[in-house]
Amino acid sequence: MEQKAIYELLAGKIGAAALGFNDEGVESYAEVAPEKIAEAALFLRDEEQLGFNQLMCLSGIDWDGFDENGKGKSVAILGYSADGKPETSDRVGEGDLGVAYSLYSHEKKHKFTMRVRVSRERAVVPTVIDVWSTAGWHEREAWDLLGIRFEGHPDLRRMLLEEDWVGHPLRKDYQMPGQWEQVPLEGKDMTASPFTPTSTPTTGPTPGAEG
Amino acid sequence: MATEETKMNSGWADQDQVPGIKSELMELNMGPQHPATHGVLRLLLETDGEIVYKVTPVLGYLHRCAEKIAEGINYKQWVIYTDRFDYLAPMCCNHAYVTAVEKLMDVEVPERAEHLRVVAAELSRIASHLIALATFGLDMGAWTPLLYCFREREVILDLLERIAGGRMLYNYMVPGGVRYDVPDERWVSDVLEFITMLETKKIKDYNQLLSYNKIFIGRLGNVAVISKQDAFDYGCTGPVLRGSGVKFDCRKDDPYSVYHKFDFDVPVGMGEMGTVGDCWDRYMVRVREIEEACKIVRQALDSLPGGSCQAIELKKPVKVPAGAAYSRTESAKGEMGHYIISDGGQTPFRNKVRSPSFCNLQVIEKVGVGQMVSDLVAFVGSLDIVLGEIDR
Amino acid sequence: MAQYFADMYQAVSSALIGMSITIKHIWKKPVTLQYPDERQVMSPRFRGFVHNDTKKCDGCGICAKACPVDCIYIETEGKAKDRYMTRYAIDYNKCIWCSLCTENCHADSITMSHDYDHSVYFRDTLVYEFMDPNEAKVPCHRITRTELGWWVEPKAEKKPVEKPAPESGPSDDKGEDH
Amino acid sequence: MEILTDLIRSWFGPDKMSDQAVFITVASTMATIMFIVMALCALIFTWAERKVAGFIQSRYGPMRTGRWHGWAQAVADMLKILGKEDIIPAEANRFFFSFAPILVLLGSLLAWAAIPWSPGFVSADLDLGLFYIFAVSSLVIVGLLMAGWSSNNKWALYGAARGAAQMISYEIPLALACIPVVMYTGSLNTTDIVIAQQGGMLNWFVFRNPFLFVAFIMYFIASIAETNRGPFDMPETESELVAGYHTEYTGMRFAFFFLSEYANLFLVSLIAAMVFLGGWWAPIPGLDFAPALTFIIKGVLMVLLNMWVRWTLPRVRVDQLMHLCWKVMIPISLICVVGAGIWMMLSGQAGA
Repeated sequence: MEQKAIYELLAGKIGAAALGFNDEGVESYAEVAPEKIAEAALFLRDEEQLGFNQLMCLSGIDWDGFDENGKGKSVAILGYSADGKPETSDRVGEGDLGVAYSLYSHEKKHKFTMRVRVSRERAVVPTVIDVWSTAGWHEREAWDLLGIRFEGHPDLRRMLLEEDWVGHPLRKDYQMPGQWEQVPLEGKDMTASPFTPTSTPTTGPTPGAEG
Repeated sequence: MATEETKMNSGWADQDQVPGIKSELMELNMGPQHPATHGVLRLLLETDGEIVYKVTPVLGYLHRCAEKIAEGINYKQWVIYTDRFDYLAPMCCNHAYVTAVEKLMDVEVPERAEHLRVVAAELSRIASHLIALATFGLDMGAWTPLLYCFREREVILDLLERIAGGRMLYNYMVPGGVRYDVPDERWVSDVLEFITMLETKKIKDYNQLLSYNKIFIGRLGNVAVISKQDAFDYGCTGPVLRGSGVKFDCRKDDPYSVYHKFDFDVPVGMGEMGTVGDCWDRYMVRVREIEEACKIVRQALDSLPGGSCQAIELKKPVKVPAGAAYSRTESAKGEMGHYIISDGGQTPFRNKVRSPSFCNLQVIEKVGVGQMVSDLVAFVGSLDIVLGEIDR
Repeated sequence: MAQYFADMYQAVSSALIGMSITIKHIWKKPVTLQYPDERQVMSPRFRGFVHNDTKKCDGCGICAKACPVDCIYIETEGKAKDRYMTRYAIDYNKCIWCSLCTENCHADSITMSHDYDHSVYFRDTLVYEFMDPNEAKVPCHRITRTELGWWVEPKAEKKPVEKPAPESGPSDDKGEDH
Repeated sequence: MEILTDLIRSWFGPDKMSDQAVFITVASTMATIMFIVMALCALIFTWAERKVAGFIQSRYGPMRTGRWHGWAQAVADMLKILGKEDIIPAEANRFFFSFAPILVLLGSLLAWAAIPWSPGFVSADLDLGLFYIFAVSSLVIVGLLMAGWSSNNKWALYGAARGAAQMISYEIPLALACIPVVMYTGSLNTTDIVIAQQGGMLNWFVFRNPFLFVAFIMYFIASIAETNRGPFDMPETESELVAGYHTEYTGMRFAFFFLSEYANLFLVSLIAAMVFLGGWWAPIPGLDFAPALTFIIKGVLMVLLNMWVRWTLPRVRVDQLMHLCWKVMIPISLICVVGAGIWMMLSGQAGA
């Protein structure tokens, strides 16, 4: 079924919560209000014309500093300063967070993408775990790396990082903690090493190999 | 093994059958250093004797936050990181990332580059399935198939080393084509000769040695059955989904690159040695997929067109217009997808990696309950997970 | 009952077939190499340790920019004409063998060698210094190099007027030679 | 035994030493000879196993230690194991932890007493030879459980429980398979069993009648299970229980387990050679010049067969193991006993 038609059906079902449909880019997507996402998901799966029975990918996004022509302050990789301590910056992220759902239907063989935008302070999105169980781990990972809370999720623990890790790494304003459980996290600076190696690598064929 | 029934007849744990004796479940840590967990996976098991009552996987031991690094370096530099996701089939991961970037850019990849990509990806798929066979046999106690499969994989590594330079981590594909052309004219005939040798002699050996061995079938038939509904619900893809009887393959149903030109069929689990969707089906789907991959490689090499193999000059930077797109390809373990949001610059704004083993492993929380410990090992082996792409 | 005997027959026959395959391998010649004595000959494109030939290198720093992990440290002193490169080091703790540096080098000085076994006891020794501190410094600017007789990249002859579509593009490009 | 006692009496003269002293010296020399043979066989088979496994898997196996094909690999292993630090886990039960390996080694060493190497040369010519061997070899089970329980490790406990269940249940088909042979020879004495198989190859018990041939197969399968090897290595599966009951053992104690595994392996193969394959009798009647040598050669061939099976077949699950033993092996060996009895009655050999 054509993307536009799917969006009409969805808008019919959840009314004002369907905020808009944008299809100039390579892939079209629908904006949905956060509070109606669970209902929309259930509808998309159970409606026999749509039948989206596979949630391909649930990606959390931090929209801070995004602008169309690449001038945004999207880069927030803070490395290590010369003395090995992690760099710090006073930049505080202000954009809002978002979740993108990419859906696919095995019978109808069509795809659909849904996006949700949530403010940074109150980053809460209702869970879709009872519609597609695969969302369980995807949502835990989004909470772990981006700090988007999924209300209604049975056990929203951190997925990949340690239970007591502070901060959410994939946020643009994330800064490396100085140390973690008394282990100093610093990049050993190797730029000034006086040592000249005994044998620099040779360029010929593999040394010692014959025939 | 129905879970309720096993709980009933060995229901020692819940109620105290013998008054005065208090019995509780034994908390067991399987991993992260454990020979049967295919990498640094840790399974918290609650068992009563042999029967497992609760499985909670603990992940993150191999987490390198590659998605954060992606936001720091440009598109071409990140290709080498995709090798490190599924390090058993790195070419398939290269292919997934590069297809995703090209979907955003409007670049027309030359035919020759597409053919070389398909050949490299299929060779990598064969190597990955060989390892899946080998480690699965090892989990079941058969030591010898491991060495035979590795002997075949070495030949593939040599072939890929001659064309891409690396043995295991290649950085071979670039958004817009491939970095190197065919090294010398003997390479194509060497690949074809290897393919015929693999198809005619080796697969028959593995089947006789392992697949149709009664002990192997006894260990895998009717064990850890994933129903079709569970497979859809938990987003399983690849051999795990096909093992449960669903005929779905991205290369066929959502064709990308030049797969529409080749004809190959998609093996599906038929439940020959028990119910549909048991460990043996998933294993046998992989064995048959090796033969299909051989067919694709032969067709791709026979119709290798001439011409250049890069659309963009290797020295020039890769700029991607603004936009967001999810694109997926069929990697050895399942559907490998990238959701890339670009803001027009040289570095991606967000690059979410959807890895197949991450979704396939989640089924263990539901299907793993009620199994015996040795069946759990068989189940993890049949899922063929790689921790590199789970923890990213 | 029949299933009972069928299972037994299947078990014995499949075991014997399996054993017939393993016995065949007993008298075949093993395929393994005895590593330190016999070594495998690597293919020409093999990417081993990175090697930079400081005679050709003029300290332009393109390889340092192209490296995803910034493991190439270059230090120069002086301005334009009398700019000299005092230090060129590659840090193999960080290097990920992607050969992006060899691709962008215009002077072909940095190449991937066929070395792969350089195990060391101290991590610091994995930082390879390619310039001996007490030897002459490498001049960077083109004119000073020609004056001092250093190798200079021949000027690319003027490209013909209509730029030929890169039909036979540089398929075997830089990363391929030694 | 008799040759040795006469020898010693002739050296020291009849009046000097009382009978007990002579008996003790003879018994102790025989015991040391048996221990040396066992240690030697353990060394040789460690090396042989790695070589056989190597060539089956199209690789060389050890090539470094010692000049030709790494023959000194087993010696190097022993030195390495002896050199290792001897760790006892914190909450382990110290007494049982250190006593378990001794018991396991004792179990396999005692059974060597009744093995008839050649006509006159057996260290203990017991009338209950075969019965004694099976009785003594079940000591290993106690040692197993002790090791698993006392090393305070969940995985070891798993391994010990599985190991004990497996060895206890597989002793029954092992013994049942030997009963038809005892019916033929009429006595449990090991030397008599071998003497009854005199004459050429056709006179061995294996080829006497089809029931005995099936009993030999049952014996071979049960013997693999008895030594926890091959498709039945459930107690120390690497892929599930890390290393089973001897996970926590290092150094000298682990050497005991290691030694007793190979001693058990050679012991069970020697029993197979003695009971079914005609002991020290050569296949062709004329070649009986070196009885002990032919006996050892048969034992080694059985060991190689055992290794061949181990490196080919996958592992059986615990409940399938029990199913195989109780529902398949025991019924068939009972049928063999009855069948052999009827066969004897029909062919008129009964009443010997």
